[in-house]
Amino acid sequence: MALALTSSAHGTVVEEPLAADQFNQGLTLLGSKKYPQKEQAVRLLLASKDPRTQTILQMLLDGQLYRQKKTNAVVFMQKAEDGATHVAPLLVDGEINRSYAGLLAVKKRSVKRVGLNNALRKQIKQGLATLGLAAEDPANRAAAIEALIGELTPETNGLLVERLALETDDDVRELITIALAVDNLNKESTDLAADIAVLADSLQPTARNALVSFADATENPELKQQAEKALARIDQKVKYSGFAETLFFGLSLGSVLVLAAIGLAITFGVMGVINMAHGELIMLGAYTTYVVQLLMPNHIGLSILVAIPAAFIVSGVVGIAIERFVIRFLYGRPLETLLATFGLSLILQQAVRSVFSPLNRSVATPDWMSGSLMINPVLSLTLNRLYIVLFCLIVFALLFALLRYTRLGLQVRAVSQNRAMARAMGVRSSRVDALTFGLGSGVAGVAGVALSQLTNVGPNLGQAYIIDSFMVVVFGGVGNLWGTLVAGLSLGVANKIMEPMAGAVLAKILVLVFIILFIQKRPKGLFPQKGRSAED
Amino acid sequence: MNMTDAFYEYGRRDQVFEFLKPVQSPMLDVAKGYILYLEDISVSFDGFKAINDLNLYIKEGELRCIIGPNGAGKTTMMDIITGKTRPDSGSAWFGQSINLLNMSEPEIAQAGIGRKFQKPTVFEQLSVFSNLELSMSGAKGVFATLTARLTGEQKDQIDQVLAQIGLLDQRWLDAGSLSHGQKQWLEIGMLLMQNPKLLLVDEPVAGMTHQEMDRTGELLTSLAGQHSIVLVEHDMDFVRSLAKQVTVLHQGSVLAEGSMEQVQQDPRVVEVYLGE
Amino acid sequence: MLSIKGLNQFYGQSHTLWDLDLEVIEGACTCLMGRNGVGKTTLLQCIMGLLPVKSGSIEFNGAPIEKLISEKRAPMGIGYVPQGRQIFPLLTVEENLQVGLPARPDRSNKIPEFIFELFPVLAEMMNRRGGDLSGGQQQQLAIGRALAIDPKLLILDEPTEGIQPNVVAEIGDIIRRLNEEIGLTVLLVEQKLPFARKVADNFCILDRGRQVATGEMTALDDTLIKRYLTV
Amino acid sequence: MSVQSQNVFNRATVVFLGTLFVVAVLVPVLNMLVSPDSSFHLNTYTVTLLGKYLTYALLAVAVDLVWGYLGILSLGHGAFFALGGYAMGMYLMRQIGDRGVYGHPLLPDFMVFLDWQELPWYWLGFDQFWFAALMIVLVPGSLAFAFGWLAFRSRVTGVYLSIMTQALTFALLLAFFRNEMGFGGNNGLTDFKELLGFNLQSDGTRIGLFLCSALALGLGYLACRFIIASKLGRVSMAVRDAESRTRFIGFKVEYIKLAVFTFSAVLAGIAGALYVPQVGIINPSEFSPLNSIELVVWVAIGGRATLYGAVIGAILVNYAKSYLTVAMPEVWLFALGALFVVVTLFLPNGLVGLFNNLKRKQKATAEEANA
Amino acid sequence: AKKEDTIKVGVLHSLSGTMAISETTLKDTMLMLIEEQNKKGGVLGKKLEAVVVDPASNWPLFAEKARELIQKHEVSAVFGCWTSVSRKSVLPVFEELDNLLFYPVQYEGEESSKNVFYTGAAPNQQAIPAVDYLMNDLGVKRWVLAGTDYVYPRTTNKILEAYLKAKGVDAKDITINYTPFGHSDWQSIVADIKKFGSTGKKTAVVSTINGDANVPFYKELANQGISAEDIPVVAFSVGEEELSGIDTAPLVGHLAAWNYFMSVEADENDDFIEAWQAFVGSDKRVTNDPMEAHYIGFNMWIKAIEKAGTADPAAVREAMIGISVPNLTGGYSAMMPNHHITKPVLIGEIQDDGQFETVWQTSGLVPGDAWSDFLEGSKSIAADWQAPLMCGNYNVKTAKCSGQNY
Ligand SMILES: Nc1ncnc2c1ncn2[C@@H]1O[C@H](COP(=O)(O)OP(=O)(O)OP(=O)(O)O)[C@@H](O)[C@H]1O
Ligand SMILES: Nc1ncnc2c1ncn2[C@@H]1O[C@H](COP(=O)(O)OP(=O)(O)OP(=O)(O)O)[C@@H](O)[C@H]1O
Ligand SMILES: NC(N)=O
Ligand SMILES: [Mg+2]
Ligand SMILES: [Mg+2]
Repeated sequence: MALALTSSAHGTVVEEPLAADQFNQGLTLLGSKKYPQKEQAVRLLLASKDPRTQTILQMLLDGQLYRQKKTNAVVFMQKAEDGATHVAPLLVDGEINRSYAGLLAVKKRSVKRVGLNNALRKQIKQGLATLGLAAEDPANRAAAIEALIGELTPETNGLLVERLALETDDDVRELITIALAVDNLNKESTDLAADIAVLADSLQPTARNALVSFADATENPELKQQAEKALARIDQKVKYSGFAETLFFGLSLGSVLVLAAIGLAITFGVMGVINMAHGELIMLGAYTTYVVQLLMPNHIGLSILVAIPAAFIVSGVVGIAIERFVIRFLYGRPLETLLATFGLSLILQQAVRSVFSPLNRSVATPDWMSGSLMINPVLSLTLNRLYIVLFCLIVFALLFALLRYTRLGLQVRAVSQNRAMARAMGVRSSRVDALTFGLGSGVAGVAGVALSQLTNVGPNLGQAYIIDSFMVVVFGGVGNLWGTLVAGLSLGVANKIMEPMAGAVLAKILVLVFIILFIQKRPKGLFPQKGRSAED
Repeated sequence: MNMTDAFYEYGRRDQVFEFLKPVQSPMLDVAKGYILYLEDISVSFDGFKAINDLNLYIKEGELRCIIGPNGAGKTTMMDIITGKTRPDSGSAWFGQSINLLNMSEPEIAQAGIGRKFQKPTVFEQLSVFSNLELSMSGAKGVFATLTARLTGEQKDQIDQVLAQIGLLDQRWLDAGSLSHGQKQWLEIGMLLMQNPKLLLVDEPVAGMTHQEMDRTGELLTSLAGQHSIVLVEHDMDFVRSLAKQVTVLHQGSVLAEGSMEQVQQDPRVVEVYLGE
Repeated sequence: MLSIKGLNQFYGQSHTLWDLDLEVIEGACTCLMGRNGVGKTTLLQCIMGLLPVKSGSIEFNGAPIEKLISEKRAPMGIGYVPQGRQIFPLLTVEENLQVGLPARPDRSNKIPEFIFELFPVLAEMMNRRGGDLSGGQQQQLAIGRALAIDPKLLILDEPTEGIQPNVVAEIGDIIRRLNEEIGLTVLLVEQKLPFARKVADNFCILDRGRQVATGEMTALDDTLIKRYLTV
Repeated sequence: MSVQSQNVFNRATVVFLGTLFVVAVLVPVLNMLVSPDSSFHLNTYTVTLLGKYLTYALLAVAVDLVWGYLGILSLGHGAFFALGGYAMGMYLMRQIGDRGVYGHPLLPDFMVFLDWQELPWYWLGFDQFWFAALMIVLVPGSLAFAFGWLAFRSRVTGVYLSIMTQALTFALLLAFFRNEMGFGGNNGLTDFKELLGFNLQSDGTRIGLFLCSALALGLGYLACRFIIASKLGRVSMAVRDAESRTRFIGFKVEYIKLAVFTFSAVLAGIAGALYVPQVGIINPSEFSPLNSIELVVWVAIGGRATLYGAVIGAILVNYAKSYLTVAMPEVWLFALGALFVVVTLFLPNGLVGLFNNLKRKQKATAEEANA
Repeated sequence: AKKEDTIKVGVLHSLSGTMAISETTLKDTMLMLIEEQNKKGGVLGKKLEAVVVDPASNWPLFAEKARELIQKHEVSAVFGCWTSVSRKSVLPVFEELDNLLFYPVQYEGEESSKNVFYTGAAPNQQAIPAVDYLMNDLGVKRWVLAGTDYVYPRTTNKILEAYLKAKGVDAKDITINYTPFGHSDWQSIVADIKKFGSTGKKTAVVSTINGDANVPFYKELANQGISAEDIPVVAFSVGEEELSGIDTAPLVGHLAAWNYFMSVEADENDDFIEAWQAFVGSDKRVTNDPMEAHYIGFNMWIKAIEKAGTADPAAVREAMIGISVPNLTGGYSAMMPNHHITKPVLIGEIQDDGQFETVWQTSGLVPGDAWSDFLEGSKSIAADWQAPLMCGNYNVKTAKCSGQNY
């Protein structure tokens, strides 16, 4: 067994004690600094079949166990209000200490968490998985079985066969069948043709691997052919999944581009302000997410939802301030907005460095956004990306409606086309400007919330997106929201289609070259402003 | 010619390399007496037919007035002649030999078609003088303009035009600070400097007083003969005072043609355009 | 209704309007005349607040407005048809007409029907971009747009420029009708004498930024015309 | 716009060239003849710094030519600068010969290191100065020509053109980062030893480079003046103000733009070539779009469409950077950012505008006093 | 202060621009070390004075600032640089003006300058031991070498590739991937890694991904469901500081190889952490490997000054070799003749509190190798700054010293 090998490689292994002492000895060994001992400890705990084992291993996995450096005793640790560190014994009267009875103040660096390494973690998880075969939630059972596929021992094989008889959930049944089939193939036993047929319908990588090695190894030409046919069939399906995956990657990259650009499509596309501080407004949105999480550390799941309006307001207010104190004086001098906002972007970056430090800030991903939506074993859509695609579409739809169907939208466009005349028609241009700029900035902030889930929240966040944002807006056609959407999504997809062929860098270069050439054909972007006025 | 001569020819100081010379348009050929042929021209924008099977012929030296309701397609027609708009179908020839549809705007301009725009467009940040200087006929290549120096003669010519358009005092003013009417005059001046064979004049007297109108009229009449002129105007007094051949455009094609008197009588023209 | 006293205006260093006085009588149609470049458009832009004035007063219905920001003037009931049309080129005809609606005293957000009666072509072109219209169509749109805010005073800067004769006549009629039927006060800049004579009650002549003559239209005689309107 | 500007040697030009000349004479004198203990002594560090500013100034002049006079807001001029710099860098690399760390007679260190067996074809010839000099002009020039040929012919204008120039420099940035390209990847080219046989670390070479930069700036400035004062200059301004109208009076706008744009790119390339030996490194970050944007900012700070404004802007901003990064290393970006904002808000025509305003006011008061 | 009163120390770390994120901390570290030294009375009876400049992540500016520090401010040594390109940019300046640079970051090697002291790890002090660990202890058979496209990852990967092949790894079991700086969209690459790792052979990622690109990389790994038990990632550029900006939950179990972890149990380390947290006024701030490198470098410099009896760079340079000072992992680090130092190598697994759990460690100190033994071109090159060799680039075969600028 692999585990035994690794542990013995490290030297002295304590003699296996009698079952009664296994639990206690295991617990003691857990406090050791050395990994072979800890592995031994876990093995002992599992072997003891003690009811407390599961809880303790789970706590170990969750990092809730500490050891005192001096005594190597496994203890609880708790931080008091004043920052002082307290410890309590793990077992009180043989029961796991839930009340933290007997807390004792100690020096901060005198306790240390019981460390885990991957081998240990795997060992614990597999142990728990075996315990988890009978778990109540089918998803948990499925996870337990997946952890076992390809690694069946005669013992677990037996467990699975037992389980199959009891199992009611179809997905879990299927998994068990596959696990058993893989095991059979590896052993070259019994009814191989049936096993191959089972695996041919599965997209599990382990199933495919089993088939591959089987096809390589088998001497039976019939079975070999059968296995190869099954493989071809799997590969075909994998290929389609690959297409779908690439498309999804492209759309999700595209929606990030759209989100980053869409605020700019308003401030730059509609108002004509070359806003170099756009990226920093995105950055402020991301930092807002961080602050919101700081303020509600126990509600990370909710924090993102709170952060969206908060970021909109923060970036929007900053945007309005920028408009009121700077941009306002520059209407009619659009190129100079570039200059001033470039200055502002430097100031905002440095301000963030001063306030939040130059280091990146950590923004947590809420549970409901982590993980992925499994379509099949080779195609799963990551949830955070999926939400971001949806989010992008929602933001787009809202903005589009706002500009198209509201009075403010009409006034914004009127002011941007002929400020003096709009004023003469009674449009309060300064209010419209402030609101519009605030809107564009607010949307940038919202984009920041989305980006905080994907990338660094740091002072350089904005700079990474400003170039792309301008590119998307211009490629789509300035002043056309549809253009921004289509441009962003298509650039994303184009990038992702080329990436596997050319590599990430070359793909990006090719996309840029493509844009440059494309603009020759359509000098005003994908969706140009049409009509006479646009001509001269 | 022997080699040395050829070489000498090539290197002459007063000579430029062939490829540096401005592209000469094929000789304007007006042997048949017509300078402009528009045949079966149609153009539409987003499905809206602005010009519809238009046929129009302009004689050399003629002053032709084009009238017609707003939106009849007069300006669009000029756009087609000057290369700004490409028609969907039809042909447009300058003389017998120059196919306008194959040429770019500057080529057309250099071939000898000048235009005054309906909405006066001048180079707002250049002085009135420079506006005229740039419009002046002559070589317009990169190298030619880099080395061009104004001769005394050319300066006189500019002064003369300045006097003609009444902007002598404003010669060093930025054109952008001229009033609307002054810009109209400046555009006319730019047209004069260009000295084209065919002048397309879109509503030159809009925003002018009656007297200025008369002066413009005189100017145009004096130019006719040497030059061919196509004039678009809504001011009937002005058109009448020129007393020339009139074409009425309606919905993108010719509705009536003839002298002003004849056209005035046409009930269709009265209905769609002149009114009672 | 509109009363201007001692108005001075500068473009940078150059003094364009000099101690200018102008009285627009309520319910009447006043025509502002003068050669090219004497400052007519400049004066109208001062009234609309689009240019800053150096000194002098502008009163509308007794209230001083010279210090007011531009966008406050439309809601007071001043409609403006600028020289050069100034259509919003990328808005549709309909949207062009809607822009001013919030300035209407009744706050209605419907374009008044009579505008389409006056200019049927606008109804036809409802969904086209304003900038695509022909020059004359744009001019009609500009007038319609000014009327859409239901003004008490209508200011028109060379409204007939580039408009076909029958529509010019019609515009004349419309101005008269609005003037007579609903008592709309009109301030008009016009170069064409016949038209001016037809629609205006009063005239006011500018020369080099100064007001040089004013009176009833009937008093506009050849000497004045020769002196101030010919070149 | 006045008659003045039609004269190549207008007042501003004379003053500018005069000042440049004085600086060019004074700096070496103060460096070499004045004793190091004197407070008038300029150390070599400052000379090189000044030389660098001058190359930046030339670059700014090139930008001003296309932006101020032709109306093309190029957000990619840094690319031409960098290409000129790379051409020079390649020459300098080849000059290292077998003195590199791996001692390879032909290949630069980074190629040895990446296991390249032979010199890529595009490195051939760069051991000759004349060839490198030609490339310094040709490479940025041809790129500008090719790019302009495409863009101007299809009438890509305004922000579309600006963003395309940005895309161009961005694409080059990514490309030059790639080690496969054979230009040293992120590290770029460095560790130069000599130029035309002169040791790059010697003070004499430094002064020589400074003088070359001054000369290049003077000549570049004059050439731009010559263009601006010619009819071509006025056509450019016409294109800037009303491009399509220019066509209708018979100018082939695309050729005008192409010529001026290409010339400007060549100037930028020369500036880059002079920059590299003075700073001792050329690497892809010179292609960074933000660098190019900053260039435009220099011009705007100084005053657009004046040429000498561009020079003033470039020198001022870069001096401010040099000074502030030492004087207030933690907060200098606030100062620089604020400078940009304040200049835009209060000096619509840049520093030059401020200067002219003051002069005009002075004149006005003088006239009043006379009256 | 008058010149004679103080010994000036240049601090050349970016405080703005892309690298500020990493370098600002090192500037603060230097300020702390200098302050502490001054509390102890300075050195040779003189106080130390820090001259801080901001080269703003701009490589030519690094050279300019280096020159300014040396020529204008007359510093006795400079502590600075992070990226290799910034070091390459300043290198000629230090050699020309014969001053000293202490470079605290792990780097690609292939260099030994008379004027630079390399206190970070050379590849043999980080990469090779990490791969050994993966191969021997975790049984890794398939390798993804993922890096940012610049010289440090390229060199490291080249060395590793040669090393792996020498160990009998098949070429098709190695895949190498380069991405640009700040790469943020890792979807396709992570999907590829997943596929590469799904063949049943144990797979690991050796990451030389730099700086900002790491966060989106790890996030994508987690989201695509790749855990450290499936495909562990061992990184050479992710330390405590970087982790403090990442939501570490999904990273738990991934590895890093360094010469120091904040979690190391040693008294020097406890003192250092305490001093640092007091200095920056926050007990949340972490320490990391380059900080330790500066700690070592600074103490060596002080000791060398004392040994030389002067702060004059040339004299100190000579005194440096052989100096040995305590490092923070409970041992001593010594300056070797090739201007690199001896260090222990530690491998740690990321824990969810952003700290590393040391899971493996070299038994002794590993001396830094300036010229890799696994590269064709540099096998036969040696560096020795002692007489008689006095060369950073000595070809043992041809017995020639090349590429020197002094
Ligand atoms: N680019 C365009 N897009 C859409 N419609 C256009 C465009 N150009 C012209 N049109 C339409 O074509 C018609 C003809 O316009 P044109 O300007 O030629 O009229 P015109 O005869 O010059 O009128 P006017 O006398 O009022 O100047 C108009 O209805 C106009 O709306
Ligand atoms: N922006 C400006 N800057 C400087 N001067 C200007 C500006 N606009 C107009 N002017 C000058 O002010 C004077 C008055 O111009 P204005 O446009 O008011 O004339 P107008 O009476 O309306 O003429 P027209 O009948 O031609 O429209 C003109 O001489 C003009 O040159
Ligand atoms: N040396 C490095 N990590 O660039
Ligand atoms: Mg027309
Ligand atoms: Mg006017």
